[in-house]
Amino acid sequence: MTTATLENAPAGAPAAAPFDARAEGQRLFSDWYAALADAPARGQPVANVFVMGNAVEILRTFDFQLVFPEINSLQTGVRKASEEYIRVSEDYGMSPDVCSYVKADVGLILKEQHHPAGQIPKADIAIASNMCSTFIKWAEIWERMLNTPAFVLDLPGQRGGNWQVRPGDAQHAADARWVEAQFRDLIEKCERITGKRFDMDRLAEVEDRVNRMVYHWNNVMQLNRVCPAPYNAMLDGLTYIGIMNVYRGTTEGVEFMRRLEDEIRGKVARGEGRVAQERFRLLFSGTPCYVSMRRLIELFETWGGVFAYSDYLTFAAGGMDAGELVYDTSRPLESLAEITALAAQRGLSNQFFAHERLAQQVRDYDVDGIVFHGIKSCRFVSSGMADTRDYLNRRLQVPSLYIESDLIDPRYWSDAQIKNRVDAFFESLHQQGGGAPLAPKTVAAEAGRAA
Amino acid sequence: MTAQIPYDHQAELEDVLERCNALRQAPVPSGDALPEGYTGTLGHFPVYFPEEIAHAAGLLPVSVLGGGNKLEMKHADARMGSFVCSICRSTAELGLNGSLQSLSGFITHPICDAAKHLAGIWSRNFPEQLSQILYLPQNVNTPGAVRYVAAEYQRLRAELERKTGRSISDEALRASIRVYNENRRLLRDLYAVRRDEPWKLSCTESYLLTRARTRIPCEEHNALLGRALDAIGQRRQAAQDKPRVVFVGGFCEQPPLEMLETIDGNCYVVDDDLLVGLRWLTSDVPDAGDPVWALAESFVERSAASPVQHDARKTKEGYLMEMISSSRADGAVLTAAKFCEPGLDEQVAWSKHLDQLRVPYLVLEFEEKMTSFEQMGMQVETFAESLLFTLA
Amino acid sequence: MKYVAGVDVGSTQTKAVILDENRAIVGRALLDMETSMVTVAQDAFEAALATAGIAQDAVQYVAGTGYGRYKVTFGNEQVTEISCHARGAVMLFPGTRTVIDIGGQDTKAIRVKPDGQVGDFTMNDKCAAGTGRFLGAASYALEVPLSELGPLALKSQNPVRITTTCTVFAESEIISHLAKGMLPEDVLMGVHQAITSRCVSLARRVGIESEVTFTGGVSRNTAVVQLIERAVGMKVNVSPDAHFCGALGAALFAHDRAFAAAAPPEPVAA
Amino acid sequence: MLYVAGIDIGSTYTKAILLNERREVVGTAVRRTGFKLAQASEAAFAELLENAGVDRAAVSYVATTGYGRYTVPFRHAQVTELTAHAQAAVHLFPDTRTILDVGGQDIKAIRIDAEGRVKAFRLNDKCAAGTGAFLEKTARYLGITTDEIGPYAMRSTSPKQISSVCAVFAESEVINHLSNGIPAEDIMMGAMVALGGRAIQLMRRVGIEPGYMLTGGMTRNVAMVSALETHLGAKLNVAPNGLGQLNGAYGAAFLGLRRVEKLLADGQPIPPTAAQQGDAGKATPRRWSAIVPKKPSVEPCRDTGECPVTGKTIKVPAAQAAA
Ligand SMILES: Nc1ncnc2c1ncn2[C@@H]1O[C@H](COP(=O)(O)OP(=O)(O)O)[C@@H](O)[C@H]1O
Ligand SMILES: Nc1ncnc2c1ncn2[C@@H]1O[C@H](COP(=O)(O)OP(=O)(O)O)[C@@H](O)[C@H]1O
Ligand code: SF4
Ligand code: SF4
Ligand code: SF4
Repeated sequence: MTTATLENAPAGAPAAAPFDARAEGQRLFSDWYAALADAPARGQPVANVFVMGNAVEILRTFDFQLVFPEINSLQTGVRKASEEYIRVSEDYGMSPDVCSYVKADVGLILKEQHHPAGQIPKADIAIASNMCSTFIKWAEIWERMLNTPAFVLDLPGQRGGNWQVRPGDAQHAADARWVEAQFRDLIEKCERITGKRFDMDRLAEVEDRVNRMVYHWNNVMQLNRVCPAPYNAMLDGLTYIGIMNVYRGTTEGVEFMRRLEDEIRGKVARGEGRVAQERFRLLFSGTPCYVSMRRLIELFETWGGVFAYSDYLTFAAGGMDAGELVYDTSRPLESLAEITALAAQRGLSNQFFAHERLAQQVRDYDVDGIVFHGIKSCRFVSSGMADTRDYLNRRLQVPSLYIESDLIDPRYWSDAQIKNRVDAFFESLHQQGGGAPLAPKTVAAEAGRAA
Repeated sequence: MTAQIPYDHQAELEDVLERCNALRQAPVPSGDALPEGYTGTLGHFPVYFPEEIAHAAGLLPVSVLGGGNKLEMKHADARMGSFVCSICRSTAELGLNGSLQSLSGFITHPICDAAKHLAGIWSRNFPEQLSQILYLPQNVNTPGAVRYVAAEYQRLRAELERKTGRSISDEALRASIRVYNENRRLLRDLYAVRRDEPWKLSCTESYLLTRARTRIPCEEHNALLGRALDAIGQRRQAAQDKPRVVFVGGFCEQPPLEMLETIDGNCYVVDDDLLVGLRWLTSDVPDAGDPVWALAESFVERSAASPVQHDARKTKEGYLMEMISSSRADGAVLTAAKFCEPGLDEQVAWSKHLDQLRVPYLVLEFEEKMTSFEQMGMQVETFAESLLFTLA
Repeated sequence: MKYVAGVDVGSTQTKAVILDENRAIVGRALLDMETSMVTVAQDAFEAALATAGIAQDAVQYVAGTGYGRYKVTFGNEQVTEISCHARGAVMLFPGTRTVIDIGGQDTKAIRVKPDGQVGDFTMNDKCAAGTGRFLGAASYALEVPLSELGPLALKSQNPVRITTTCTVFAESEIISHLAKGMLPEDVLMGVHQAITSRCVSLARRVGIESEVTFTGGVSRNTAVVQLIERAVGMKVNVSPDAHFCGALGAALFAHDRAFAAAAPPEPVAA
Repeated sequence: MLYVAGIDIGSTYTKAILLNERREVVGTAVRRTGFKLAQASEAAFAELLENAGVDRAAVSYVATTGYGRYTVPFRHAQVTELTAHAQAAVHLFPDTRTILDVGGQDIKAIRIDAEGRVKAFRLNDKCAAGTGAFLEKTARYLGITTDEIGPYAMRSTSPKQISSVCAVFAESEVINHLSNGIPAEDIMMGAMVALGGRAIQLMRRVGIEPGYMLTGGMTRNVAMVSALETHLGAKLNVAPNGLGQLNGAYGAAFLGLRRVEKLLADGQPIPPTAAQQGDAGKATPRRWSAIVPKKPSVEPCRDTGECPVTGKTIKVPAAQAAA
């Protein structure tokens, strides 16, 4: 697979105006929610998509207004309203044992789509990939409760351990052909819904913008290999990934990511870290607990612990973790299928065969420990976690901590218990030779180069 | 030299059932205990697996149906969170305690995330086994699905050929298809008895008969089923005053036998989705032409439904209503395994639909490892009372 | 002579230990929970001082641990029970590589590295099943004092299988087994098996390596000790001071602070 | 005079009630169930007869319900407690559509139709958090008796939230609150608010319909009734004259009485009790779940010609036996 080479963005150019990624991110988010609420008035078609394995590029060419139900659900958590939505759906009959994102969304439907961030429009189509099996069950709920037609995008994942699919090999080609067949089917459906003809050139344009975003994104990720880490992957990183998802393939998205990279380069150059005194670099594995994320980060940062990286930043963006995933804009649809198939392999193997990837990330980000955050309601992320941890424990000398809570269900957050575990973890890290040295590590020199 | 044994249908049936019940509890055969002509066993996880391909490769397809409620969990609790369904955990336990070490391979398919993780656990802990996810598609509605499934089967065929060092001819595959077609017919007959004369065959008995296929060659199972059906046909049992119900939700994790017995004690279960994967293809697979294509096409075009398969042509409420009406049931027992995400989501949809149509139903949650059935018995009894209660 | 103290405010019992400069235990005390945690910690501390026969101001440093460690208002520092149990167990049995601690409300398993540091740990979650409280429920239902539970259970020939894991319902399951005519020792053994299998599976999460040291109040129960030995297939260390292990560990940390030159690692503010 | 008894053998209390042919309550008895279920029912029955001043031989029919319903040898029939509650409910309050039964070890929410048929029901999880046991534990800790719980908690002015989901952990939360100087009545009321919330949630799960009734031991707890009504935002009917806890027994007795009336009308004799019947007529089917294969299964030597005695498992499938 030949890929178009991206012209190198000017690296390290000092940012003109200071860029506040958090504020800018929040602004973009409220713009997006405002756009959602008006979509029906504008007569714009609406599509529900998930963060993993979507066909955002195609939908954008048809000018769909995108709704990310997962983000709606997590936002109920961030806004401390999730308990109410979850309760409504449990009263309706949803089991306490299912994904709390789904429950919050069922609550949203029962509350007639009134979301704390604004009115959520009903979708004209939903794209559910099989990456998380819950997506499909979720889309079936919309089929029943809202009459939203579901398009299930079947993305074959990794078939087994040590099964490396390389771009262009026979298996990849076969999978890409199947994905392409489904994209063509989807395009037909979109044409029917919107009454518009599919425009290949627009697809190429969207793809070009995605390419640029991914380029900056990869650099941003790399830059956190520096010590002290310029940002906390599980706090600041959550804003970044939100933009990556919601503004994927838009000019605003490209601009955000470009400025973000500049901003972080500046921080690195100035030696600014997320915490005043970085003592421990950590890797976070799992999904965040959005209701209590600040509290969790606080528990770690008081000990000088910062999350240098999190695998959440990889899989929650559909597996876009490698520089080679660049769309060939000269053959947009084929390339989209090829890369979607590959990204699905990566995104899925990321979870089901997580051990090798984690071992690599431990080395890349030079971390002192791994924090596994098991989540009762998200089996996609958490089912194999204990086994992965056991495997890594036996093979690597990396200390790790296992804590459990929920994505957005505050009832599963037990402050005293989590604090107890976090404290004990740091006590043991201290015993094992104290914190990391405060001088910048050598990785600083390499950061940002590998892309 | 055949000794003249007088035929006693009840004894015959007992005999068959005893064997089935023993098979239910039997370990995976290996070494000398392997049936003739087989070089090994291939484990597969529910729901569906194209057993014909393994059968033709000389590998005995054994369905790994969890550990039941007698298995002591020693290792799995440490490897899987407490929120994972029991069948996944007990399957991991069977792997880790060595019960499945003789398998040549273990194949799962993307029915749910917990099952997909099983493949990761397998590859980390048993690298010597062929541990694979068979990526059966969740989208069978896009043209090209059959081609994709056929490619996936072809890949599996090649993997098995490599593993056994022996090639699988088209002819062998067609022969396997014929054996399984016979099995499909016998199982359909079995379910016809349940529907038409439920007093002759309880749900528990039918479950045992069906489940026997997971440890013996299909030919042998055909013989067993044949004997059983003959004997059942001669059973003379009076119909009791019990409501007719269908049982759904047992598609993956196995309900404990005690649970089925409890329900049998109060109701006639006239149809169910137990072991639906073993009965997945609803009619004969063509035994002419390309056999892999025939299997793939049957998967896409002639298959049963379950909560773990998305097919725009089969709505979930639709197939439940179809079950209820074709079996003339008075109500439904809607179950789900604890922590089974697909099952629990489906249960809500089912119950809402039945509410609308005013079909009585009972919601039960089960776990393969449960050992106490008092509360469940009380619920089933109440349900039966409410269906029957014509005030004295 | 100068002294240090460790106070372990548990969920059911509060333990205090006093060490001298040479890390020898000179005083100990064990008190049941009273309604006010603050005074129970103080009371236990004073009781320990009394057994040691020393005055409060001879104690240089006090470390608090346990569920109510932040209530040890007179303490100089708080350390989690995990670190303390590991530390105490290593002192009692230097070869310790795995610590199993069963207390009134929580169960912990700790893997200790060869150098005595905590390698990994795990605790029970949000459910009291499989803790000392489970035995407490049995003791209440059978009207057998805690200290006699173990010996009675060991008489069992035919243990009953206890299916309820809920600590509160265990009581009624026990009663219903008795009602069916089961022998108390058989029911009791079932209870002990249930609790052991839960905590051994918890311990397997960190990987059980020899030597195993069993600490916490339940280590005083001989039946649990035997069952754990059977389940892990090796001898398990139990010290007469095992119940005080957390307090002992805390005292050892206090000793570090009071007598070692190394600066205490303290959490830094963000 | 014709007398019919209903006995409800619950996990915590055994309740008995005696009705006469005019459907009037002539006596009741409530006692702790304790260890032996059969003895509990015997004792409760004896107490009932004494309270009512009725001779044992005068009682024509005994219907049992509750968790120990099969353990009563002198019963004529048994029904589940759900059916019993539903029957009693429509008899006492014909408008009842949703019943909440809060007992010692479980909570049940029952939706019924106008004839008292059970349409749907839900039970709480097998976890003590959210049952009467939870309150009793809290009360035991605070040193108050079960009877005092209600009046005691009514004194509360600002209930303290209890957030633990586990009954055992809730206890330590209680200790914690106490040590922080929170008044005991506020803690007790907080526990009820927590429990009430769970109970009402269970009611919503069965598809709540107006016409509410509360039954079970919790009807004796005034504070709990008020907490539940606050959560529900509506009134809960409770059987009059302290019959709330006896509701199940009442339902059983009521069904028994109807049965007797029908038998008499049809000129049929009263059937024998369970003990008189013995095990006759109970041809229980084989419980395959309890059957463990004794030895490695060997196919019998039919017309395959192979002998199982050699120990080698037969490999050729047994051919179909000739009929
Ligand atoms: N003499 C004894 N014999 C057996 N078990 C005991 C004895 N004393 C206490 N226990 C058990 O120890 C538990 C308390 O252990 P402990 O470690 O003090 O817990 P915590 O630190 O949570 O208070 C009690 O629940 C009880 O089961
Ligand atoms: N006098 C009382 N005041 C307050 N609560 C009571 C009283 N008597 C019983 N209860 C409550 O009722 C519960 C028992 O209810 P009951 O319906 O008899 O239970 P079960 O049927 O499960 O045996 C007890 O756990 C207790 O909390
Ligand atoms: S299970 Fe996990 S990945 Fe799937 S929808 Fe829920 S939160 Fe997302
Ligand atoms: S029981 Fe449900 S959750 Fe478990 S493996 Fe089967 S489908 Fe998945
Ligand atoms: S099951 Fe029992 S011990 Fe466990 S959380 Fe519930 S009340 Fe607590």
